[in-house]
Amino acid sequence: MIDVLFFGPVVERTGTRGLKVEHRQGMTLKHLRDELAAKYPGAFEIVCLAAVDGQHARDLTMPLADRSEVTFMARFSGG
Amino acid sequence: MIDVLFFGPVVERTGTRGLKVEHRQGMTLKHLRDELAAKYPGAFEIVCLAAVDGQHARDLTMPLADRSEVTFMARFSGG
Amino acid sequence: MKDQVRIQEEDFSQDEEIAALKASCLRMGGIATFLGCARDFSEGREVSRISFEAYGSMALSEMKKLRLDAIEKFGLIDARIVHRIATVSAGDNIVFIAAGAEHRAAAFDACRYMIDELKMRVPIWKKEITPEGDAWVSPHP
Amino acid sequence: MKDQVRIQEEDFSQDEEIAALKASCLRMGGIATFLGCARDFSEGREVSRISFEAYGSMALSEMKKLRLDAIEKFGLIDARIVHRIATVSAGDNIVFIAAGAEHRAAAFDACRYMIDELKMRVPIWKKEITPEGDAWVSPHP
Repeated sequence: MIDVLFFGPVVERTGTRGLKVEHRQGMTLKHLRDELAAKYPGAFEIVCLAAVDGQHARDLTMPLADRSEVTFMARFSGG
Repeated sequence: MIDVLFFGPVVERTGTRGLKVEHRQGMTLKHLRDELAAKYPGAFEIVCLAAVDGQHARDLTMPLADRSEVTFMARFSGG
Repeated sequence: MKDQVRIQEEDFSQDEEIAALKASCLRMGGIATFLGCARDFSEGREVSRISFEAYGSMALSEMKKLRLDAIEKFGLIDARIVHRIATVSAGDNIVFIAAGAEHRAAAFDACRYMIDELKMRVPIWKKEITPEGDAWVSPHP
Repeated sequence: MKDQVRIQEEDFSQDEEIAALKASCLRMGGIATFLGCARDFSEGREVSRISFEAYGSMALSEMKKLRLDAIEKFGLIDARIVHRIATVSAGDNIVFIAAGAEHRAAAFDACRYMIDELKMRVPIWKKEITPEGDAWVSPHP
């Protein structure tokens, strides 16, 4: 299982703070992204950053381990 | 009379916090400076700024009015 | 003493933060700080309150990394970062960053670096609450 | 409320200064500050205390001009400058400068400008009191 989290402006568009996605052999961050973007197209219009296990993930070809915590995020506006 | 004031590192070398100097017709800041530099050569080695009536005075040819307050100062070290 | 890097709901005191920063060393000649506050007006709209949300665990670890990066990059003696996650009103404090160095140039450079990088690296989002409704502030990518 | 520009013997509080700065306007998004402190070490020598002397009337009027210059040059909402004239020990506060603006870039630029200019324009001198004796700090012209 992959634990997907959403925050702030993305939650407003997904209507949920997160979901579980079945882990598949060879699954990359891009696979997960594409699957979720198809499900939440409005939310993914503003997604421009991803993190895996709390680390910035800039390489979408990155393979995902089972039980990863993955976040797709809108541009930050803290500070 | 011109009121001459000294501060900090300059006082240490003049041995006085100030003195009165007779005002003369046509007297400039340079005249006063030269007169005092002859009297306190050690102090004027470190003098690099002057003020007249509390305003920075960069032009030594400036004529001095009677009753001016003139200061010859070492480089500042505040802040 | 409070942690050098914190995310918290409650307000903070500059005096306390500076005292904690200075406690580490008597060789600190210059301390530059940045305080970010809520404004009553943003991009032409009146703003009543601002509400913050964070990906808390990642935000804290990114802020800790950022502090260490700044200390190393600018040779700081110490640094502190505090960000509130709360609903605040105009004039209220949001974020505080302090950089202490032997001399002022490094302190200024590091302080500016930390707030600039915080905005890019740290997963925090703000929602502006206006008389016309709420809106997440989401700068265009 | 205390004056925006002051020369004083006693210490100051950042919290008080910032509260006074913010009181002028709810549109201040960024406040940059600089705090100069006494160091226990300077140019290879241990320093026990630092003693300041000012040409008081000129120092105050130069600091007031400097504040207005910075407000105009950087479009600040408000600014404050406080300098202690006292004998202080390592770690003690010496000078505090705060610049408040709508956005942070102006606040940082103005704060740095004010401390850089203060050092050049304001007639204040410091004497370092060391175990080997006292010495006025007189940077070479």
